[in-house]
Amino acid sequence: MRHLPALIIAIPLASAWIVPLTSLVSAWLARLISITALMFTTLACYGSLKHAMTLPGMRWSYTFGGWEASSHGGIPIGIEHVIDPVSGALATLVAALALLTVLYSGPQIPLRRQVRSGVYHGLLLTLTTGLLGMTITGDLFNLYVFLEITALSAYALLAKTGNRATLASLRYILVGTVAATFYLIGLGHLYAVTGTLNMADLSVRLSQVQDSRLIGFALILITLALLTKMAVFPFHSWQSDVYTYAPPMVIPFIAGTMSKVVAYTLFRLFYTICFVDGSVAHHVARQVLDVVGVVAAISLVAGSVLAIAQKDVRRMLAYSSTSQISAVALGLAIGNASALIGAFTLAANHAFAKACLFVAVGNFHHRSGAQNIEYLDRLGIRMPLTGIAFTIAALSIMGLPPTGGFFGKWYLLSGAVEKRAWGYVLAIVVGSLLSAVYFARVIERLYVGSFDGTGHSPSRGGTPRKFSKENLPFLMVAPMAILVIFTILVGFYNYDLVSGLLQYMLPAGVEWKS
Amino acid sequence: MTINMVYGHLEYYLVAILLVMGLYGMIASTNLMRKVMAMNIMQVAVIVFFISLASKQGAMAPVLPLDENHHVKSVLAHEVVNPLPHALMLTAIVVSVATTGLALALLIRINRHFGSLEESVILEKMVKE
Amino acid sequence: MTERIPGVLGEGVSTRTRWASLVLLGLFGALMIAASPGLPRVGDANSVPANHVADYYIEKGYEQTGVPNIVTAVLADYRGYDTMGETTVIFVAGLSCLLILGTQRTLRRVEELDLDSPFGSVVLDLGCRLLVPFILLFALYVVFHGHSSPGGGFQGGTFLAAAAILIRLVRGKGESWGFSRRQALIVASIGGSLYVWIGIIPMFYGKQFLDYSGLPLAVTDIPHLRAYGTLGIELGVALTVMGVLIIIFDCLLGKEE
Amino acid sequence: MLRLDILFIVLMIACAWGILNVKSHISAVVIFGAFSFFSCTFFVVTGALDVAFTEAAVGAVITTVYFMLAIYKTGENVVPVRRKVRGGPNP
Repeated sequence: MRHLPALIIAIPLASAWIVPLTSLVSAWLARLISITALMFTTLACYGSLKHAMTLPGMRWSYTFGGWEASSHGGIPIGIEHVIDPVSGALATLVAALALLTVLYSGPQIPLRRQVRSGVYHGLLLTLTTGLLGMTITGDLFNLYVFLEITALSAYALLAKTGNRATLASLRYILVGTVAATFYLIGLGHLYAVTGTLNMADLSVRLSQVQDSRLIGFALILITLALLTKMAVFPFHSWQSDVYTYAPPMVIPFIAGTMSKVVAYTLFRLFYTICFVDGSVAHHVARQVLDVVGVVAAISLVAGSVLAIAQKDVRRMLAYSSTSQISAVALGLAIGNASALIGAFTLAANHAFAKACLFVAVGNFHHRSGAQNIEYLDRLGIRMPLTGIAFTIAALSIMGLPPTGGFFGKWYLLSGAVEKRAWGYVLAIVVGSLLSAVYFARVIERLYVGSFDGTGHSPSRGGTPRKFSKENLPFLMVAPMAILVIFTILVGFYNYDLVSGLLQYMLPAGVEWKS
Repeated sequence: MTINMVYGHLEYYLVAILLVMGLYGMIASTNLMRKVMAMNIMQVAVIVFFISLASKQGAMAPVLPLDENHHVKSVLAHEVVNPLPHALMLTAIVVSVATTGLALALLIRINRHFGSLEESVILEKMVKE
Repeated sequence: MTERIPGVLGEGVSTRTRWASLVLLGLFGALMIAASPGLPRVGDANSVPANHVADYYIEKGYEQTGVPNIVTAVLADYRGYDTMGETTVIFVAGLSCLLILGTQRTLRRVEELDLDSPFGSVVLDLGCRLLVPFILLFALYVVFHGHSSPGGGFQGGTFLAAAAILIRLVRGKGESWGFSRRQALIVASIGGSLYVWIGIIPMFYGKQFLDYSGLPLAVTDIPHLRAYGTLGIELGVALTVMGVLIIIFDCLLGKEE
Repeated sequence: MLRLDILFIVLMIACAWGILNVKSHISAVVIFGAFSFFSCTFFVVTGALDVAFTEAAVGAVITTVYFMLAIYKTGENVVPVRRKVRGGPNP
């Protein structure tokens, strides 16, 4: 019980090391180990969240190696894990989605290619480890290490399908490495003026630093790096190719969780490290955050506009992701209670809904070979379950009540209105309307279809195969159903979510009155 | 900025130049292999930055010496260079070799499919497909 | 359509984008130089980073961890969790190469490297025979003596891999020296598992994760115990690095499937 | 007063310029080895022995070998003249 925060990392990591090994013996065993490990990881995340909520201050710190790391007057010589309501909830979400992904990829990874399947599962486990570590670590350099674990696993998994995917993945490597390097330089500057890497200690010591130019430079670099990893508009160009050519079984997980974890890092960088009242760092960080707000507002609209122009469903979803994660970033930038709660709700909703959309698209593709929107003709009628799942998730991203997306956007809007930032209000409204446009186009295709079906040259999108029944493996439908249910639950139990969890996530100094 | 100031921060300026060269190489070279090399230059620049940060004038390397009875001597903090950035940069070096290995594997795969690493050639092939 | 960003799959790089990128990068460099007066002077012994955490490591490092090489103490003990992540990064790189450049046949059969004309000649062959034992010996020395001199798991593992790579380069096809990719994968996995389990075992004895003083060894002196723990993880790291570097080498040189 | 560390960084910059501008890939890799070597000597001068050791083993040996292998496998050595990087940041 005492060791739950360490087990969050130790379980998936220990199994990641042995899964490729066991796959030399039996691929079946390897899959069993991964599923079991992720199940226990999810439980550990949930358990530590529950326990952290009962602690005073709702902050559970776990130090590694018995070296003190927290900042209560001492010197942070070690590394710590910090479980608070945000990180605990996000970790639970990541672990749960990873579990669903392993289940979902089951029917699509042929067991007879046993080593390949073992390597795949090992990489999936390290990817999960990296994301979990980024979420709960309390040390900036440790965060870099986990960032690299995540990134390297993602590069490899995304290149799995070969050919164009490798090219997209290479671009991702180049862009991602520049981002990681920027992060490291920014971190170096912060270290140079504070002498510490522990976040809590850094917050204390940074508030005494007077050099605004240096802090500004460091913050700009780290923010640039994080925005690139989140694929916000001017830095988004790696994402679309990667999502389009990636193997369909990992893309729901990566699209659903990676940008949220990075967004949470951005949140911590500003709200728990820099925002100490009256310090120079606070002032500088506020200015940087205002710029982030403007960029996010532009990106919110631009992502939607780019999404409308796409023919390939997955590319459209990639641009939609850019738009949605910008909404989250915008919420962080506005920074009052409603906007932050809106950002958290949107992030949770987007994690479930976007994962669900990619699963649904993967299922369409699995059954019919279709990827372009124009080949989706009437698939919703022939594959009713997948069609319904796609529709509900799409409605949720568009922000129609009673889904979680609606409440998220509502909170976000009221936050912007409270702040009297009318430009942001406009951006949110326009972005939502545009998202309705591009999703409506797909949904129309799914259910009404174009009746001629001529005029398309059969290209790489693939001509649809003939079939009449849905007839998908159970393991490909069940994760989709679970994701849809969660998407709906985020909407229905929104009030409980806010009063039971989200309001504790707010940083000190931001009060929530309902 | 006095001369003294510049002299004390010269390493950082040179690191900035090295970093910009790496970034420029990544953007401007049209060959994917060369881009990966430029990426390595950039990563080494960061390592040089951290190591400059850790150095101390006239201090010894962070390996504690033995006295005549073969016991480890205890030292004062200012006599030894800062070991923390060294430990961090060991990690960064390993990360950079891992990234390079992965990138080269991708390059070979790309070369198998497209037959070249020149961007213009690859682009032509992609349009033809 | 593929979206284009300058230089990464643009249609060549036009002069204009080249100048634009130069201007942007120049701005970046100028910003970095403008921010640099706030950094401590190079070689300043009284700078902020030298006097907060680092001085603690230098003054207390040996008596707490029993390791005279302070970098090793920081790397493997105080920040051992980071190093675990770093070992994972290396392992991920090895797995990635396996995933990207084919796995199935190569892990089943005897190695088939695509090195038709190795650099081998009689002189090289003799030189290689002469060198390899010393490289291996030196590698082991580096691993086990990393406590009190520069060196440690990473460097030692790299030398172990370098010995194998040297043999492959000189003797070429088929001479994988009884160390195939499959065995390399096994060695790498064992090394990493060793690391993780050295971390996990202390939890059964009421200590934190990676707290080497909780290892069930017959040593009562805590710094000594920690030094043994450090040695154990260095060994794990060396095995992993060796295995993975060989895997990457073989994957890069492997036959097309 | 000659400061060795500055000298080595300047040499590194020269090598970096070479890597980006030289025509053949193999020459670039050889210069890359020299670049790694100079970074090693820089680390030694500043007292970072462990880092220098690692960089020598990993950067100068393993990375260089990997690059050589990649060039061997892709069979791409000489970069066509037109694609030479012009107007590089000349230190």
